[in-house]
Amino acid sequence: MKFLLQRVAFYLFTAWAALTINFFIPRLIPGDPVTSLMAKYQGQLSTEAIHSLYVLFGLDKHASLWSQYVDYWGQVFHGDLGLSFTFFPTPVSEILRQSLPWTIALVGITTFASFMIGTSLGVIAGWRRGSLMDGLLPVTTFLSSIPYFWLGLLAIALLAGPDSFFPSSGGYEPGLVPSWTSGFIGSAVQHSLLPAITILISSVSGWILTMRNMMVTVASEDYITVAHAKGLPERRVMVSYAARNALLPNVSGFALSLGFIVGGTLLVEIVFSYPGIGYNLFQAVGAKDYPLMQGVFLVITLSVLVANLLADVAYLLLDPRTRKEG
Amino acid sequence: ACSNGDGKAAENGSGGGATVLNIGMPNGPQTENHNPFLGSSSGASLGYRWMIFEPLVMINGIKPTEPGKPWLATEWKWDANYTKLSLTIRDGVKFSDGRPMTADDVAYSFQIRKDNEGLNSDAIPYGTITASGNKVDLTFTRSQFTNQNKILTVFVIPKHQWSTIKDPTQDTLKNPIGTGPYTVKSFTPQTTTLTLRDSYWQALPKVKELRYTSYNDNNAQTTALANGSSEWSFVFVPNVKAVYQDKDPAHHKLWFPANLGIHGLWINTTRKPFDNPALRRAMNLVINRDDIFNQGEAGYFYPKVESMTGIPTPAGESFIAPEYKDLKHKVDVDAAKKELTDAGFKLDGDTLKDPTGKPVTITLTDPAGWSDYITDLEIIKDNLSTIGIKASVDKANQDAWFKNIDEGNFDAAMHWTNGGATPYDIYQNIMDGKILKPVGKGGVSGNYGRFNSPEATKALDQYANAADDATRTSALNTLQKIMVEQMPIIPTSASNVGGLYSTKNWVGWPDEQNQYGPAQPTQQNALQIILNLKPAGSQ
Amino acid sequence: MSAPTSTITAVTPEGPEVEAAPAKRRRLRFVANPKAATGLVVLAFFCLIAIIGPWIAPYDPSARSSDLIQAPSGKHWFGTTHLGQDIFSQVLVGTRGVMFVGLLAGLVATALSILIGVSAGFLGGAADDSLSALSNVFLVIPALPLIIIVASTIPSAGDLMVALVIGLTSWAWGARVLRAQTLSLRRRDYVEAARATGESTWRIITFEIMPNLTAIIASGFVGTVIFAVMSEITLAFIGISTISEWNWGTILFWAQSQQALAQGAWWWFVPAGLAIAVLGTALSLVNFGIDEFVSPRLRSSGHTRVKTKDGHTVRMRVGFTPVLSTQQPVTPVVPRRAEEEVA
Amino acid sequence: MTVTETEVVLEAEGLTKHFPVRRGVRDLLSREHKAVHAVDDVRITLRRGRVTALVGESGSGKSTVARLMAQLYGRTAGEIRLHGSPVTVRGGRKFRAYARKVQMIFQDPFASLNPTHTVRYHLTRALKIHGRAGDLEQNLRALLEQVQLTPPERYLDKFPHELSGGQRQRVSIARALGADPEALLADEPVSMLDVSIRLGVLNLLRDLKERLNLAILYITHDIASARYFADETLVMYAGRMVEGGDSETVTQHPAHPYTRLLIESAPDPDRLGQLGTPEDQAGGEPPSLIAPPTGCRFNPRCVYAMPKCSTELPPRFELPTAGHWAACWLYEEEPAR
Amino acid sequence: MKTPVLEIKNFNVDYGLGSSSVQAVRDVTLTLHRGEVLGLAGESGSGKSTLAYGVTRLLPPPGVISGGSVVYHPASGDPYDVMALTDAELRKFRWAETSIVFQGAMNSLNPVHKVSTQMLDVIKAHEPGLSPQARTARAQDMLKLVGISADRMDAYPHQLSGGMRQRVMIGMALVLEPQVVIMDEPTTALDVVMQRQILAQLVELRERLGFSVLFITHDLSLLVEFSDRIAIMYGGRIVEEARSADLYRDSLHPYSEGLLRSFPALRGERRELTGIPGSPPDLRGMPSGCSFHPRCPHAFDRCSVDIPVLGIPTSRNDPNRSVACWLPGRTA
Ligand SMILES: Nc1ncnc2c1ncn2[C@@H]1O[C@H](COP(=O)(O)OP(=O)(O)OP(=O)(O)O)[C@@H](O)[C@H]1O
Ligand SMILES: Nc1ncnc2c1ncn2[C@@H]1O[C@H](COP(=O)(O)OP(=O)(O)OP(=O)(O)O)[C@@H](O)[C@H]1O
Ligand SMILES: [Mg+2]
Ligand SMILES: [Mg+2]
Ligand code: NI
Repeated sequence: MKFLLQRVAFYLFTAWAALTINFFIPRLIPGDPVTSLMAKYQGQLSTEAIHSLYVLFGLDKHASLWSQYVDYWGQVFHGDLGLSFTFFPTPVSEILRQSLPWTIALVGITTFASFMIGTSLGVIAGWRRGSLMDGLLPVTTFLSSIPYFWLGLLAIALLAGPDSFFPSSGGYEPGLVPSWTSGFIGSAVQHSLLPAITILISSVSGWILTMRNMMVTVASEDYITVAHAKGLPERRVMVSYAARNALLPNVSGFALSLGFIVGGTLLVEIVFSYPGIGYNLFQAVGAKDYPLMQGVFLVITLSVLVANLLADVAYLLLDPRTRKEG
Repeated sequence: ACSNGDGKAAENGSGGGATVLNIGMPNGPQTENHNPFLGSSSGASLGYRWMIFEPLVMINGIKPTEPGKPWLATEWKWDANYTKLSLTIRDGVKFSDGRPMTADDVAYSFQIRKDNEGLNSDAIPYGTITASGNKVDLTFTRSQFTNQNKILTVFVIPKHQWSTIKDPTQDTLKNPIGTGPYTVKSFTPQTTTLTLRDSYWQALPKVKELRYTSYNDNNAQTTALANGSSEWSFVFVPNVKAVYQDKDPAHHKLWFPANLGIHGLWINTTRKPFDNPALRRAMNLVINRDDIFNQGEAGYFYPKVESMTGIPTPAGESFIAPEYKDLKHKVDVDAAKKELTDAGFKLDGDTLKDPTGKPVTITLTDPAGWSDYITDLEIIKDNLSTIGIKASVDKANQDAWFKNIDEGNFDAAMHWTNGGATPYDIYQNIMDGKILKPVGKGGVSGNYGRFNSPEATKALDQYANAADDATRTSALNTLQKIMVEQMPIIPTSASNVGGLYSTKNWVGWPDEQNQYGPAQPTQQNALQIILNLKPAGSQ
Repeated sequence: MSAPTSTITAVTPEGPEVEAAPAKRRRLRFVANPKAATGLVVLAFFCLIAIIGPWIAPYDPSARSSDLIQAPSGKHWFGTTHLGQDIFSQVLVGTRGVMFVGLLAGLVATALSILIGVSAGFLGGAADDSLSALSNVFLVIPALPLIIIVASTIPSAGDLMVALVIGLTSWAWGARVLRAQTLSLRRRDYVEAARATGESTWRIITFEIMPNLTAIIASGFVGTVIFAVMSEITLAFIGISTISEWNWGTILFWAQSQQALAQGAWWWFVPAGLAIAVLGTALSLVNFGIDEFVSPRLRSSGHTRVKTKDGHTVRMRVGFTPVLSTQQPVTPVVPRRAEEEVA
Repeated sequence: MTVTETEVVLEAEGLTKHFPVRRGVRDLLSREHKAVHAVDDVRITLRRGRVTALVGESGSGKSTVARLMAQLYGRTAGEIRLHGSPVTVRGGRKFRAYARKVQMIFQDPFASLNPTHTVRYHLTRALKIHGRAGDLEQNLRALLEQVQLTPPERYLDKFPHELSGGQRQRVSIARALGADPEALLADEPVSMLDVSIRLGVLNLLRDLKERLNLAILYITHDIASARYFADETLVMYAGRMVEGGDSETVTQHPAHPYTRLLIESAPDPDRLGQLGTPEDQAGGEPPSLIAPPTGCRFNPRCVYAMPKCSTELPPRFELPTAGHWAACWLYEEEPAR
Repeated sequence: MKTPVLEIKNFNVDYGLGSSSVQAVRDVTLTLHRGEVLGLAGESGSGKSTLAYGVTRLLPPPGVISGGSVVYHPASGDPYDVMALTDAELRKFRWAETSIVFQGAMNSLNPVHKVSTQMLDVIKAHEPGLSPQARTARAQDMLKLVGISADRMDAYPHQLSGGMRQRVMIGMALVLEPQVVIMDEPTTALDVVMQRQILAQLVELRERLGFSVLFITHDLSLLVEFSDRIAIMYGGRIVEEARSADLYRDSLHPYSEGLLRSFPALRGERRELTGIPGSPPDLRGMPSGCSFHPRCPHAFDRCSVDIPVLGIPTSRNDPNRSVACWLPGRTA
């Protein structure tokens, strides 16, 4: 209980800090959305349009930073993230609502799968030291050292194409309207395969490695020897005694990695033209779209915090020692 | 050559049966926003706003001097000094909700721009707006000669819908109502589908459905074009021949004509020794526009500027002064050297020394991500070394670069100019003394090179406010003379209004032979093109 | 705040086992670790290229030539770009930027993590609380988006700037690990003993605690270098940081913006990517080496298979000790009640 | 044996240490301050040339007493007097001056030497800090010889892990001696050592006490070793002193029920094969120090407990043998008897 | 009549292989009889734990059993060699026939599972036929026997005190009523009061259940009091074996003698403590001959040449004792 309260205090603080950083960073960025827009249209937008854009975006009014900050908090509490500039006047919240499911579906599921697969392989590698699994480690390390985007582009060049099963871009067939129909879901799954495999390949080795190391560490604990001494079936010793304990430290690592769902795989979304939130951030940064940038950052931070909270709860459930009432 | 296993285009069937046109833009996921006024709307970004909202007059973007084609206005008349416009509105035009379009709607379309600064993107100084019968009369506080096309191409919106909208600048117009032949059928962030109306004031186009797909980036768009899932787009494709055309030489076409806007190397004319026009002229003489066109612009994207006056051709052909008709850019190192020696520069081995004896060096900057400009700069850097100028290419942060350009803190940079119906926009953007600000002060919206020429300013003023064509012509000739002799910027390429398209399913696209409009899907002329398309097999 | 035990258990020196060998041998043993040795050799190779790359590059990496988009040949080992630039030279020259940013960012982040982590762990109390909160915040804020945003705010993001940005935003993990470790070291008897002897606080930190953190610091450093290299390349690739100076990310940026793969110019795209992967692998190997050095249990080297006398191979595993000589494996031993002594 | 009075070097009076328990957010609302009552009202006198043993089960607060006396912990209450004058130091030069007089040897010789430094470093620092570097090499040798690590050259440049447990403990002792202290606080100096090595270290300490006339506080949980090694023995239970006196008397004629239990429980080879619960064996476990029992802290486990025991704190009662005392109500009338 | 239950013969254990290996247990022959407590003493590193783990084949990786046999005599059926068992047989043998109690109970109990789970685990693995209720009842009975009330069944290890945990371990070791219980320093982490409580309980349980105990400790005084017979290990070998009383009163090996003289006695007159000079041997560089000779006050030439064999001392002619020492009257 006390543990949880401490965590909650930590979350509140972090949320505050992140939101504050979130507020200030875009404001420190030189340049503004209008010039970025000019750049985008390189000449197809005449200089006369600049003024009308400033007016349109409401950038012609100047408020003090402090009052902006106060307003910002007011907005945050109302769930109002402002209007995006890139997609003016679409509310940021709508853009996020539109892209978030894609990211969560693709990267979330992949990260989870990567964690599960990596952890399982790590359990085996750590349990059977020197086995084939263990010998594959350097290979997976090499794979994980390849930058995501490079792997992704290579995958597109080699695997995707007009005659291939793998589409090279997008989240679903153009022309389909998102709905819960088998056609759409099938298309979405098909489009997510290549990016998912890319993420999987480059992230799974990390999990294998940490889990293997934890397994090795745990395997030399006395209670493992005792479990063997008890004559328990090997599987039970491996799963319920060794893996169960080795998993604990990885839970928080997993939570942290959820933070990278949005951040770390932004490139995959860019490379595969995936309509997710990472791509939004990329766009927002390019277009100096502060409201969108803030919104994405907010979502990222909050999701990391939520993931952490979940991990804490999971930890609490998995590790009875933390449950101890102070 | 027509192997296309992809399901997307296949549903079009081959020959005769095509009903769908797939249009693509590399603009990333869109949000549902059909507000035609906002450049940020998906309608504008993908270009389908022109399928819904129609202009009063259709003006050919690559031939701005040709008289426009009557569209929603059947007649239009300017007074002599272009401060007054009378429009006659077409009868029998119906909005997609069935209500007829009236002069009231047209007046309202102007009024809404007048009332909302944010929507008046061309900053037109509207005076009075009156509607009576099928006539609409407009007055302006200044001469609108240079803006005439902008005013005539204003699109018309239904008053009955827009008058109920609280803030037209902040409405995403989920249900757009226009006079165009298409209405929005469905929207997804990736794809917007438009479907044909059952009635239209002209003959209905053959294309039953338009699918506008937004790809995340140029690569994705290019891939889609190459494999045929995208049939029309406007995108930069490096090595376009290998990557796009060769994939289906019979059908993969592109046409990128110039319009009246240019790209060039802007030079800070306040910095020594670049304040010396002779040096700028010499630089101009060594720049290899072929390399820029072929290597930097993939051989098609921004067409070469041929005329020394900087006026792109053929769009601006008619404006070029007689004495400059044949004055074309070409690389001539010897002439450049002569120009320099005449001006007191000395070529000392590999190094050019200015009259004071200092070596001439120059930093060429552009934002890091703009790979075509950067490529251009690399080429220019190379070219300049032939006359001993030591150039270096600085790839800057985009925001910092903007600020520096705006405040005049740069040696030279690739940048564009405004474009418009006449070369006036180009020249005004380059040399207008009215927007001149000292180095270090920003907000200039043009004349980044701080070119100070009262003569040019005067000529610009004359051109914009003249009451007769003769004055205009002479003013424009003066401007051309200044351009050729002083070279405030070194033009390299023309702006483009082009497109890549596939003739596999649809034919009737504009091209070199049939220049009825620019081939860019996001231009107003796109509607004209759609109206002109026929299924490929039908020929 | 309970720090995650993962890294801590993984790196906690296992007292007697580490202490079992003399210090000099210990250092050698690190190098003798095959993983670490491989990693170090590759790393040294890259460092060498970083130093001499610009001199041995056959061409000026920016110089144009008439060989546009040429496939690898004797003249251009890695082919050429759309401007006829030599990609091999670009890779060679680009190594310096990559190594510079990686190492500098690693240094900055490591220095910060030491400063913050060790102080937090050693000082305890309010200082600890606020410093840990700070590093937790930095830990929770995803680094890459932060770096992208920060990098795009900086007017002239040269290599130095990029290195600083990456360094300044990626110290948190190291700080957290160091804090946890310092916390455990602070309670060690030898630290108390040094205090009882009369050592001053700064001496305790620098001479008693820090030397015992070297392995963790080194491992954190290597980890940050990997991260920094990846981030730098990513930034260059998406065109946010400068591309004035050649590095592998810049090459990839050009390759991508010219759609090298679509053009079939794989040689433009592949070498830089492979170089990154190899460098990353080398750094990871060094890190494994450190991990195994610190926590010998992780060492998978040595004999994991044993040959018994009758020719079988038996795998060493926990819980089932191999028996090398099985005398009469099948026949049960005859009870020897006869022999039993009468007492 | 009689307790001969020699000069008092270090004494502690009313020494108390409460470790605050980290308070949860919820506890902020309650006004009560929770704390571990690790040491309460302890009186210890260390005399020149004498060894005072402090025995007690694990967690009874022995180490805390040592650390308090070495001024490594701030104390909650009480007074520490060095040569009769009260001292309180927290770091800085004053702490060094104090450390010069009072040195501590840590329980675990494997943990109390920094694995990254050589013996030379450890000893040099000790000498330098206390300004005794002088002829460094000479002094280093002298130190090592004092702890019988001879020849000194063989050990000077060794790392701790290259030494055996006994040798390490000797280096720790040498380091403590480097300050040339008057009082040595030895916190279980041999508990981590092997049986065969223990004796050597203890004999060394005894030898040093005699040669250098040191005052030594010998902390242990092995009451038998206190009998052999210490002149005086104090017994601690749950943070409080329960009995004290001449070692032989305390071990042979324990007065406090807890001391008796302790002695009964100690393995005794002479009780061959009759292992079983001593008849007056008290059950139960040591009390929580956060909420220690009122009155005598041993009362919940004590077979002789009287109602008074759980309400009133027993003072020290003098016992017939000189210098022997016990804090137990059983001995209230003892003097009268 | 003493019948053997576990016969260890010529047992050898190596750590590592090839040149870098160390031989931690050398040629140990030892017999545990039914119902007795056999003490195994010796200083740290002498190989006591290695022997205990080796007998059950639980040595952690670099350890290999390089020779010898461990013959187990089940209550009914033919004796068999534990070293020759297959994995499955070994699993069956473990705990049901021979269980182990380790030094640190906290580390022996899986921190994430309830005490009951860990207890039921064993029963389930070895007696799968038993109904869940019967299992629980069995576990509860056993815990009651070691003085843990049934309501603590569902506690997690960290919720129990050190003594309770150790008792849980002992209870768990006995739950299948094995013939042999090996205890490796089961009480060193506890203080003397708790130690005595637990040992007393163990004695009581042994009387009731009749198992044999191999009790390992370095505390000789404890062993003398607690066990029936004592074996002393030094440098990986057994150097002396005798009944407790005999060993205490009349030890034959100089090392045993030294050990006994290292413990201060709490009661009785103050004995002189001489201890053992020198330091324990390094397994990598074992002295030749009798490995104790460098520290032995009585060593003579032969000691540094020949390895003495464990045998019945000639001077005592007591078949219940054996010693490995070249001194006159000892090894033949
Ligand atoms: N820094 C501390 N913070 C909180 N509690 C402490 C601290 N140090 C010791 N304690 C508590 O004070 C009590 C006494 O501890 P101390 O270490 O003095 O016992 P000890 O008698 O030396 O035990 P041992 O024989 O195991 O060394 C214990 O309950 C311990 O948990
Ligand atoms: N994994 C290992 N690798 C090499 N040598 C080892 C290993 N484990 C133990 N040894 C060595 O084997 C010898 C016997 O160790 P063991 O643990 O059996 O001793 P012990 O008698 O149980 O000591 P203690 O009383 O300290 O528990 C020791 O010298 C030890 O150094
Ligand atoms: Mg202690
Ligand atoms: Mg042991
Ligand atoms: Ni915590």
